[in-house]
Amino acid sequence: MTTTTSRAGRHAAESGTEGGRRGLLGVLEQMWLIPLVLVAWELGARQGDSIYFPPPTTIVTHMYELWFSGPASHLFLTEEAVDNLPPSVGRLLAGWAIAGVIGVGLGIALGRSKALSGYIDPILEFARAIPPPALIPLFIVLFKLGTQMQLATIVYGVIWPILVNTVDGARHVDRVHADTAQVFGLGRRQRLFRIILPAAAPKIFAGLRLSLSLAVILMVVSELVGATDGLGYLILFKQQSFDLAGMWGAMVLLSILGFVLNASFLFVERRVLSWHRRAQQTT
Amino acid sequence: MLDVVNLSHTYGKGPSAHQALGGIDLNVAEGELVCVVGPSGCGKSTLLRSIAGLIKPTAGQIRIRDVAVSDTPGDLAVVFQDYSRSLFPWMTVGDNVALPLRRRGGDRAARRAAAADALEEVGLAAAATKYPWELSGGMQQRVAIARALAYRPSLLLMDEPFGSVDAQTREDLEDLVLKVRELHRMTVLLITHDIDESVYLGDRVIVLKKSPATVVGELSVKLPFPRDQIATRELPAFVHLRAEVGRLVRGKDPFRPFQA
Amino acid sequence: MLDVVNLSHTYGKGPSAHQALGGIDLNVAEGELVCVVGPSGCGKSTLLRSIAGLIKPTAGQIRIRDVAVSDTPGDLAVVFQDYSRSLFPWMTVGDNVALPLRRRGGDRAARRAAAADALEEVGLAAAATKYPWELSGGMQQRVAIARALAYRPSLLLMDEPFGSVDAQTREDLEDLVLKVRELHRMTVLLITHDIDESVYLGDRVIVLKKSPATVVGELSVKLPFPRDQIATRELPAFVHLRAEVGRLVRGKDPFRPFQA
Amino acid sequence: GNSNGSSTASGDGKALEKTTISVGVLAIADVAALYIADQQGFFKAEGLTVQPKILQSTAVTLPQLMGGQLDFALANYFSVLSATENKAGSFRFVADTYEAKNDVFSIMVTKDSKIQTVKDLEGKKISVAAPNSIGTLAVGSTLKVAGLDPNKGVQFVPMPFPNAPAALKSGQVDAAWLTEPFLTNVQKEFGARKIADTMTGAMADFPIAGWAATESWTKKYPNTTAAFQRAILKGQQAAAADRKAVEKVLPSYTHITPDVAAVINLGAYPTSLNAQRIQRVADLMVEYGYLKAKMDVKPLLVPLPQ
Amino acid sequence: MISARVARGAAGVAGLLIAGELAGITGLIDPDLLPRMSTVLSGAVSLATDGDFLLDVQGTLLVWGLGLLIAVLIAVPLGVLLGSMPRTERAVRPLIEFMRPVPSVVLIPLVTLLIPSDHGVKVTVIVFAASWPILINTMYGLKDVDPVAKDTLRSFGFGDLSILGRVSLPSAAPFMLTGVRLATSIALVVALSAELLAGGSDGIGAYMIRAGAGSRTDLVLAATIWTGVLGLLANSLLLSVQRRAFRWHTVKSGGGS
Ligand SMILES: Nc1ncnc2c1ncn2[C@@H]1O[C@H](COP(=O)(O)OP(=O)(O)OP(=O)(O)O)[C@@H](O)[C@H]1O
Ligand SMILES: Nc1ncnc2c1ncn2[C@@H]1O[C@H](COP(=O)(O)OP(=O)(O)OP(=O)(O)O)[C@@H](O)[C@H]1O
Ligand SMILES: [Mg+2]
Ligand SMILES: [Mg+2]
Repeated sequence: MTTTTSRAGRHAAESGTEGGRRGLLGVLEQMWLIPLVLVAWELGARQGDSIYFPPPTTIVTHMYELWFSGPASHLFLTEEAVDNLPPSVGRLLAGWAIAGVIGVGLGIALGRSKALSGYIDPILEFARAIPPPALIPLFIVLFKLGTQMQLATIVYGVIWPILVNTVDGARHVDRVHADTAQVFGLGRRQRLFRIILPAAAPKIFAGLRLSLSLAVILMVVSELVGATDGLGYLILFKQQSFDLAGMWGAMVLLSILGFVLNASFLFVERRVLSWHRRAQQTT
Repeated sequence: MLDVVNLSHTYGKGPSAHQALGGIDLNVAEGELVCVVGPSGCGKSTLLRSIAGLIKPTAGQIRIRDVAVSDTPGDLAVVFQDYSRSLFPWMTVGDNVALPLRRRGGDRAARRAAAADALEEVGLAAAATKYPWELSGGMQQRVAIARALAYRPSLLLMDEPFGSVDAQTREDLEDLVLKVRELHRMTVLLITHDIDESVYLGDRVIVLKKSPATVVGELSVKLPFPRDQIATRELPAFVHLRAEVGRLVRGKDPFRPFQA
Repeated sequence: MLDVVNLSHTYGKGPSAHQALGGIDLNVAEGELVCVVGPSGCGKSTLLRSIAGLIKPTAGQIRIRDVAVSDTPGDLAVVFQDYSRSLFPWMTVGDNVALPLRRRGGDRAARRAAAADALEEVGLAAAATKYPWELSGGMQQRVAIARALAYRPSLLLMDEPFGSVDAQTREDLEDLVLKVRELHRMTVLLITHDIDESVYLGDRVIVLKKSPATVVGELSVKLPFPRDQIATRELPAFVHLRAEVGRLVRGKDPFRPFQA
Repeated sequence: GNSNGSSTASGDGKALEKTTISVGVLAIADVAALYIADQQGFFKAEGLTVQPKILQSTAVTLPQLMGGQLDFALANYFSVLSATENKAGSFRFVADTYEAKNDVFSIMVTKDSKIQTVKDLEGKKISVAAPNSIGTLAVGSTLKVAGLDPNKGVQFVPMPFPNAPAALKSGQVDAAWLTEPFLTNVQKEFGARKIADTMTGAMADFPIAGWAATESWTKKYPNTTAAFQRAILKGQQAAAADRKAVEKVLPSYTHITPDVAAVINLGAYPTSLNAQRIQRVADLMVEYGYLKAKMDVKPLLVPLPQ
Repeated sequence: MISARVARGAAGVAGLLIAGELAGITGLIDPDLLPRMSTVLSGAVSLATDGDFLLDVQGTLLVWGLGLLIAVLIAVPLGVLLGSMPRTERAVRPLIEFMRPVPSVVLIPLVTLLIPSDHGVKVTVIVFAASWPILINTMYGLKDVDPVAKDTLRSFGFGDLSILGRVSLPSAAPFMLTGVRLATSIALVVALSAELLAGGSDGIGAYMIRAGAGSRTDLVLAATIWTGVLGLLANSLLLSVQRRAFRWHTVKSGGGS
């Protein structure tokens, strides 16, 4: 613990980085660990010398050859990349968005209505424990097309953090806030959009952020069965053909994808929740 | 307009239960301003929350315009004792004040104007675009008052609304409440622990005693309107009434918590 | 003991920056009780938070016993204006009061006894096993006071500590503060918006003005000790001092926020 | 039963380095011989205690062999050869266990599908257990016979066998490459139609899978390896000799019901480890581009003890 | 009140089951493809006395419980550390964000190479997957602590560590527990997925492989039902802990009225 630096001092430092003076220094402060880890990995992998754990340089060369050595007209993407990346990312984002809408909507309803949550909670808690792979037979029957089924798998897999956190947030709106809304006779819509949603927003955002990287994972899972393209399919294919550097490449691609998505998400969150952050800093 | 009949409330159940209200009867006529005074923890806020429909009293009845209410009555505004928690930190001060005005109809611009007017009246014209947590305690309290006044409710409940402001501002706010209720014929129930204030503001003062709260006395304040901070307080009638209320508050069993 | 030198603080940066303190100088001698009065939003709480080391002032210095402090000084207790948020809802009232006593050493039983004593002194002996959210606003405020007093700090900072209690309780609490500081030779800085109170309690009254806050005047209160709620307030010197402070507060530019 | 009364001497008197062995199996007919050998006490006679571990696919089998969680595992030739060429481990086959026969791996369509012949499959979606596997090889070879491109002629949809029937029935795939008991089930339950038996022609009597261990394991535990080989061989012989023995053992490790077990088509249980036969797999894989270069399978085999 | 909740829950579940059965009867769901709800249910009932299956359940419970426990032990302290030290958080965040999207199913073969025990592999991937919700919720919970509460302790001269232990942790605890509730089901899901993929000598997933290989979709679904029941039970347990330990949280927010 940094007992020596005063809290006020820390705040000053923080607001400094938040407030525009980013640039090189900020990047340095945030990223210095990455090269360190990469070097350690490279050394470790070279020492271990196992085909299953290739060093990063091998992986990167492989990735370049496989996906990024294409023609300039395709943004240097190869055919394999063009065929597999966009469909995957599209499904991921669509699935996450659908889960977000359903999760927040249902979560608010359950968080605010005791009766509804009484009826539905056990079913949801039950459903939450069922692994998506076990449901694929059901999904195959319910959703005809491949994309539909993959979307269903993603939505089913990522909705829970959003739902559970939203319920938590909506249920625990500060009592005086809720009372204020009630005595001023705010309508349902206003109560929802002006009180409950903003009050629950910090928790909803925690759920959305969890779900975003879960969506990357579920995208892969959904493509392991019945898909003919996508990153997951690619991983399965590489694994099956013992192209391990290729598999690692796909995994690194997943990581980068998840990182970029998370960074964009935090960017949005910082704006939407700026009141929260600032209210927490200044008392 | 407001009738409270034999209202009782007990918090909790079993051995740790605590009876806060023990059969309160009171009524407030249309357009009247009634002040409630009573010792700390006697049950004033509980009474107010019951009238606002925020807690369901364990016994008794609340009638507004002779209709028994169980839920929050319409056309009501409340200034909470916990004013800082009743402002929404995600909205600017202006939005906080304008929010309930939707019920009054009118477009966005009209609502904004009304909110700005109300903020101006409590001396916070410049704070409209700030957030509540950028304000001092007293300023937050004034925002809560501005919100309630801008709403122009027919029934206004205020729970120690001037507890965090300086004497000068307090006087101004008191006069503001008198002015607004005059102008818009509001009915006001105001909780305070300042005996002077209760006499200065009220048409009537109701005194509660503690554990559980019951009404120990009521006084009609027959002081002329408009009231004036200096002139009214100098009236012999005012001084007398103030002493009366003081006696009622101290009561037969002198409230002296410190000599346990 | 406490020296504040040319203290300035500005909230925020850029165009929305707000200068709350504009070069404040004040000092409090060992064992002295100094009251600070000033209009709502002038910067009193900001001053207090700076002294407590909770915000880092943008300029100026704070010295305690001639040592410049940048962090929270040791042996300090604060009663916050936002008392309800400063109590921990997951602890009983007794535990809330006993918690800081850990810093004083002593075993569990001793701490409990000290907490129980302090609660008794503020008239809440029965509330020790309750939770803060089971108490009324005024009771919560008294818990916060009890916590600070039980801690027996050498420097006690109080931000409008009696804002939510009834007149009677307020008087008792005022006397309690006087008694405790006498007994344990505490140095006290007390913020209030009640001019009477500032004169009744203080050895000295410091008056701030607004936007940004600066000291407009200081008055030594040379009233005899022990003070008595009735006798002291009747003294001509008291009445005179009260008027003096009132004049200072209103100042040359009369503070009238409502005539914008 | 796996009695734990392990003796330290094997059948031929040599000391066993390891008496309890963990064996990875798939819940399919291929491994029937292992269960027969176990139930008839062949392992016990060799002083071995076998602990079967159910796996779902070969994807984790080889890592588990390398990681030491498994001593032996059922491994299909296709995967091991592919792994060998990619230097993803060094494995040895210690016994052959399953060989394709007629109507054990077939392409099925629904009753009222428009697809009548293999040629009609062109451009259609066909489910296989995994991409780049024996399934794609078998279907590819069938396509080639019909004059289609073995790799691009159809769209391969990877899907575990248990999921395939539903996908077929609901129209998610146009055809499914299936094995038993799913073959029998889809015919019985919704009258699916067979388009082609994939194990004919070049693929006739095709070697499917054998028992594998890592090279270092076989070197470290030669006597245990030999003991395992002897016991499994007896099991293979029992399975090859009597279909009833297989039928009887199937329900004990899968949920194939006895009545289904009685009617499904079974492959053959070879009783030798013949390099020439297994070389066919390597050669065919080269022909279809699954291996980049010719590969000699002989060094991959641990000859059966004489 | 509890009984009302149970009654509602039972009604909800019954409604779902009836709807499922109706979908089967009316042919809305092709009976060739999916067994009837009643068939699945009777299968589930018979599983309750099936010794083999109970052993499998035991195996799953073992890796699930162990995985969850380790995840809590790792993620809570880490979340607290990162949530209270913004500088460290900023440095470590990229690393964490690169790791979070890695699917545990893809990791299984690699972990298999490193850990020579079947259960060890499963526990490892469970820990990997179940730590994230606890970590993230802990961090967000710590950010949500009332600054006045923290300032109170600070003014009494308590150090950062005490403030963490006496204010930040207690007030973040309810949301951390929500994270644990999320992790509980994720851990179960991953346990099953790992068993389905990596197989093993026991585990509900291994049972599902055997049933699936026998083309017994009804038994696969029956086993699935038991997973759901396990998750439901674990969640109710945690919820009752939450209700008991964090009454202040519920009352303060009016959630309990
Ligand atoms: N966190 C903050 N961010 C921006 N401005 C702030 C913040 N806190 C206080 N201010 C501003 O600083 C000024 C002084 O605030 P402060 O709380 O010190 O006043 P105060 O004298 O305590 O008033 P009161 O008697 O009403 O409590 C006010 O104008 C307020 O708007
Ligand atoms: N949620 C609660 N649970 C249990 N007891 C409560 C609760 N709220 C209030 N009480 C008790 O009820 C009594 C009355 O409380 P109330 O808030 O109505 O007092 P009050 O008159 O408003 O006091 P103050 O002037 O101090 O605000 C108090 O003794 C308090 O302890
Ligand atoms: Mg109150
Ligand atoms: Mg203040």
